[in-house]
Amino acid sequence: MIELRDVAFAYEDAPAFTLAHLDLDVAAGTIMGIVGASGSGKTTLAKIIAGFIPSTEGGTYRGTASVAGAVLSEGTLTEAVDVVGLVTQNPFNQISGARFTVREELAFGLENRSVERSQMIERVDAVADTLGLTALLDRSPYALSGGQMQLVAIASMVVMAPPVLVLDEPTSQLDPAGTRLVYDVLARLSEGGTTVVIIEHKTELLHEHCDAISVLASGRIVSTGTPATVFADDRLSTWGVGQTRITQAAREARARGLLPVTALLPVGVSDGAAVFAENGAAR
Amino acid sequence: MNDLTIRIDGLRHTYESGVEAVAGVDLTIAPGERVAIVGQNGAGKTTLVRHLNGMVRPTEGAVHIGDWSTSDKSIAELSHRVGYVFQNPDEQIFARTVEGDVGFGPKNLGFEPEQITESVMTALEAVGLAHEAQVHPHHLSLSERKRVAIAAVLAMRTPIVVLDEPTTGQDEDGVRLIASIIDDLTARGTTVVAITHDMDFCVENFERVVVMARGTVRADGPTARVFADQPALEAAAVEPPQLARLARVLGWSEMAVDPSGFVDAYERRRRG
Amino acid sequence: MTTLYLERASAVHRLNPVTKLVALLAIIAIVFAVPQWWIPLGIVVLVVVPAAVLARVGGRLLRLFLILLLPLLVVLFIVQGFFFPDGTTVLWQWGPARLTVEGLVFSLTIGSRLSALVLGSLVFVLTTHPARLMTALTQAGMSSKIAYVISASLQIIPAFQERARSILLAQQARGLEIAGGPLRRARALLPLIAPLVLGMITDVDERSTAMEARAFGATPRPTSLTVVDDPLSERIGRWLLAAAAAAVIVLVVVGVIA
Amino acid sequence: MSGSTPAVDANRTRNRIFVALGTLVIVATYLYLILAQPEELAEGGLGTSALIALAGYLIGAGLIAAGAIHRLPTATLSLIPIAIVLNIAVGQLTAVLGLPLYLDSIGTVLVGVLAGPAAGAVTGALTNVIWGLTIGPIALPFAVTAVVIGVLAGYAARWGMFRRFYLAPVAGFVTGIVAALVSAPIAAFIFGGATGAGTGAIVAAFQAWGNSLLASTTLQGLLSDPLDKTITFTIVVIILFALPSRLRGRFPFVRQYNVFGKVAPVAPAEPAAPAAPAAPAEPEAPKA
Repeated sequence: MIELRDVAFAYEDAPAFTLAHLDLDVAAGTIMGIVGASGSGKTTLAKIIAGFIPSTEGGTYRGTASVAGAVLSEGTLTEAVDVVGLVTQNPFNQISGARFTVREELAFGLENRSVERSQMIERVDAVADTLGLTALLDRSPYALSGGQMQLVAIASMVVMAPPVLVLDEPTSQLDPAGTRLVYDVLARLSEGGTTVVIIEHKTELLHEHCDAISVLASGRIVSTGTPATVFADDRLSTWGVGQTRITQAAREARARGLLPVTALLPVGVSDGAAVFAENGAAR
Repeated sequence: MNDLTIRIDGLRHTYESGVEAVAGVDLTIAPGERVAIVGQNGAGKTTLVRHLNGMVRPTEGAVHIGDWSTSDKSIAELSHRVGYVFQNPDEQIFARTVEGDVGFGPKNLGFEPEQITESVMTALEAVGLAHEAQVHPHHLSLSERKRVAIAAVLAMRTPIVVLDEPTTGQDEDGVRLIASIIDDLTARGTTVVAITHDMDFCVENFERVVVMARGTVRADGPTARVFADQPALEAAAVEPPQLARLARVLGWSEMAVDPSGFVDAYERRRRG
Repeated sequence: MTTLYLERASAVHRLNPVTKLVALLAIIAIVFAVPQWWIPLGIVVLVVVPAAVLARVGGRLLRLFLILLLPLLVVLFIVQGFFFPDGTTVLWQWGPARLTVEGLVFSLTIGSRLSALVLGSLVFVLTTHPARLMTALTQAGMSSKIAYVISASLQIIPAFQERARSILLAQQARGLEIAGGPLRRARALLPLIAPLVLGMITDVDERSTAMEARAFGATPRPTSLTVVDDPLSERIGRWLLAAAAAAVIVLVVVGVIA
Repeated sequence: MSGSTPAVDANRTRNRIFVALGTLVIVATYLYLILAQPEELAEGGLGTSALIALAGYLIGAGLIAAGAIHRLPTATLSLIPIAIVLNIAVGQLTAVLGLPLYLDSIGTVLVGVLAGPAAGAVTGALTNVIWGLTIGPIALPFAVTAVVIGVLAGYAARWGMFRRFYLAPVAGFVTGIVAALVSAPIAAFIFGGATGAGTGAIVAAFQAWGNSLLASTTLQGLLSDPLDKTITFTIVVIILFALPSRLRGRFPFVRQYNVFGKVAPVAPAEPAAPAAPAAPAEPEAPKA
């Protein structure tokens, strides 16, 4: 679905390339997690996949990024936006301000795509329902808390039902309950065929929900694979990516001879429980 | 060690909108203690800690910082005793250089010029930005600007430091750096109060945890004990740290604070 | 929301905003075309005030009149009543101040026109929710870009105030003393304004990305979730109002009304 | 900036005509009012000058704003609301503090300098609309002045007046003179010289010295506007010089006309050849 081939980008007047020699493949209908230290180029990558670079950003761009077979840099931004939805970092900046209620805010993108009114009402109600926003529909979007705004920002993109959805740290302002809600929605979208790319620091959640993980370090993809392999990689810390506490514990247990070296390092609670229980931790 | 005890007595705060954000809190924090405050969005955490330097005033009850009541001191006066790091660094950064911005607080507190230079450089070294002292703060990334904001408070050398969500937006190295800053503060005898959603960070860096829900304290005590109190955590919708959840699934009664502690417990169990 | 709009259930509120706007423009055109001072005053008394009462915003209109308009009218009568350059019929004189008949008539003309202009606009603003106004104007063909700028400005005001408050707190927490003499307060200005402007400009990039991600400006003819009713009677009414205003102007220009 | 709006180009000619026509209407209105006015006033009434001042200026400002807004990319559009709020916030603060200035066009000038005359014009016009919706419609007739200030700020930036710290106040002074001339007929024929207590007193004094109404409001404007705009432009140049250069450079207008002086372009170092593909450290395993 998403194909990046030898992509490189340097911002105007920047002394170095932010991204270089970048290859990335995301299969249709899967959830891909992108991890990496701050400054590794994650946000730039998100903008390339969504078609905003090079079209709205001056600088040096090379390589080809294609989504659903179309090369983004050859089409207009409008064409790209029809295929890829982008949720940016700060929820406050994603409220358009063009509309006075959450309901209209959610419909804003649909209006710009000339969707028929009856269909709009239906889609707005549905997305509000899945993200638990129904009670807020008649409130002003600016009267919401940071967490609620973040849910509205995500909903305003989900309602447009793009075939590809890119989210840049979508849960930074959410508490655990809100975060779970977002991941549930993403899982459901992916079941329905949407391709999801998510940039996130929360290793445990990515492990639980993603089909694949790519690690970005200094503007390059240094590792791609299933969450279980990537998050158990020895080099994770050198890339500035956090291991879960369970992985750390298992690693230590292994070093102390308490777990067999052949056992795969666990990342989350359920695989952790399986590994430790199998080796005699129960009771 | 400083000698300023934080005393919160029967505190209530109702906003003009009618929302009662803090609904009766009693809390004493001893000098040099490090306390994490956790809870869902909207539990009243920020409103509570904003009382500590007078940004929010009690509707009912009182907050004392040592012998001062926060009700009759200005925020600027209280800033001699309480430093406060905001969630959003862009709400305070204004100077054209990182150094100038970090020096703003010490200057306001009346430090001598050489004292300012010294405390600014020490603070910048602590947050790993000494080499960026002459850079425009807006040429830095958001996570670096957040560290500038932390340095700006460190440079004030207040006996009490409040941190509102210090780890959001920080990567692995950033979180580790913040943990080491908290260690330095404790070594200096500073009282540290932090709000956090990151339970792993909380459990590894704070000896005491206060769990809040709906403006009240639902649990308060040593970290390991609080995170073993399943009913209180559930009532406050707080998700325990990962190792605590694992221990629970495995049916353990005790709780390990960090991976080594967990492996120790695992070893004991394996031996029988 | 920080506009003057007052939520009420009234026939004036229910009118299509475009109709109210056309009526307002017609009134303004008429009062500024006719030379007689009593015509604008008549329109205020017979049209504007009754509309305000009907819309149940009369009390607020009175208050705004006292705050906004009355001081201007007082200044107007002093300046032009006593210092009108072309005044010849002097009623009373004291030093350079000469109360003249011409000056009074001039003040009355300007004052009554100004009253019609300001009070008419106020009734329009008091009874028209900006969201509904923007929807109706976009429906009538106004660029959605103009609608965006107006709506966003109105909504950013509270967010801006909120941010200004946070910045004030953040700098006070760093020991900034804001009480005191004017010099001290002037010095406090930079740490307060700089983060405000800087932050807002930094946000622009992400804000426009978010707008374009939702296809803003992709089509000149977007649809609308909300629709403002525009019955035939109002459409006819608008044409009649426009025709009436045009007729009055023509009559003034050809000299029938003088 | 973005290639997302092909529909705009189709209306390019129409927009140009709007702007040109708007400018023409404003200039014609001003000239007519200066040349034709005195004799009419002598007849004792106001004649049609008030209607012409109001209609000519409003239609002119509206045409320019409508023609200009279509040329603006989304990035500029999302800057304008912030500038409008800045205008209103500082303007109100100045009024509350009772300073003898307006300082209500800081945002308009800021946008003009960063994004050009068209953006400045739109900011100015819509500021007065917002002002009307929030504080009261008194300022609405002065929309044309705000448009002129925004346009002139844009051209001042284009002609290099913001490359040196000391040139900006000069540009502000000149802008103030033009603003005073343009707004004088509104102050005279619509407000009768009574736009405020302080300004009213000054107008009265000029009239007592034997000046006509229009001459008096013009002189009053020349007393306050150039000073006000000099200060405004100075504040704006201080703000802009405090901005990091990278942020200023984000605006295409700034780059195109070297608004803040020439910046040597930097070419990024070529990226090195890709490292050998990293082999997975752990055996492949199904997702937990």
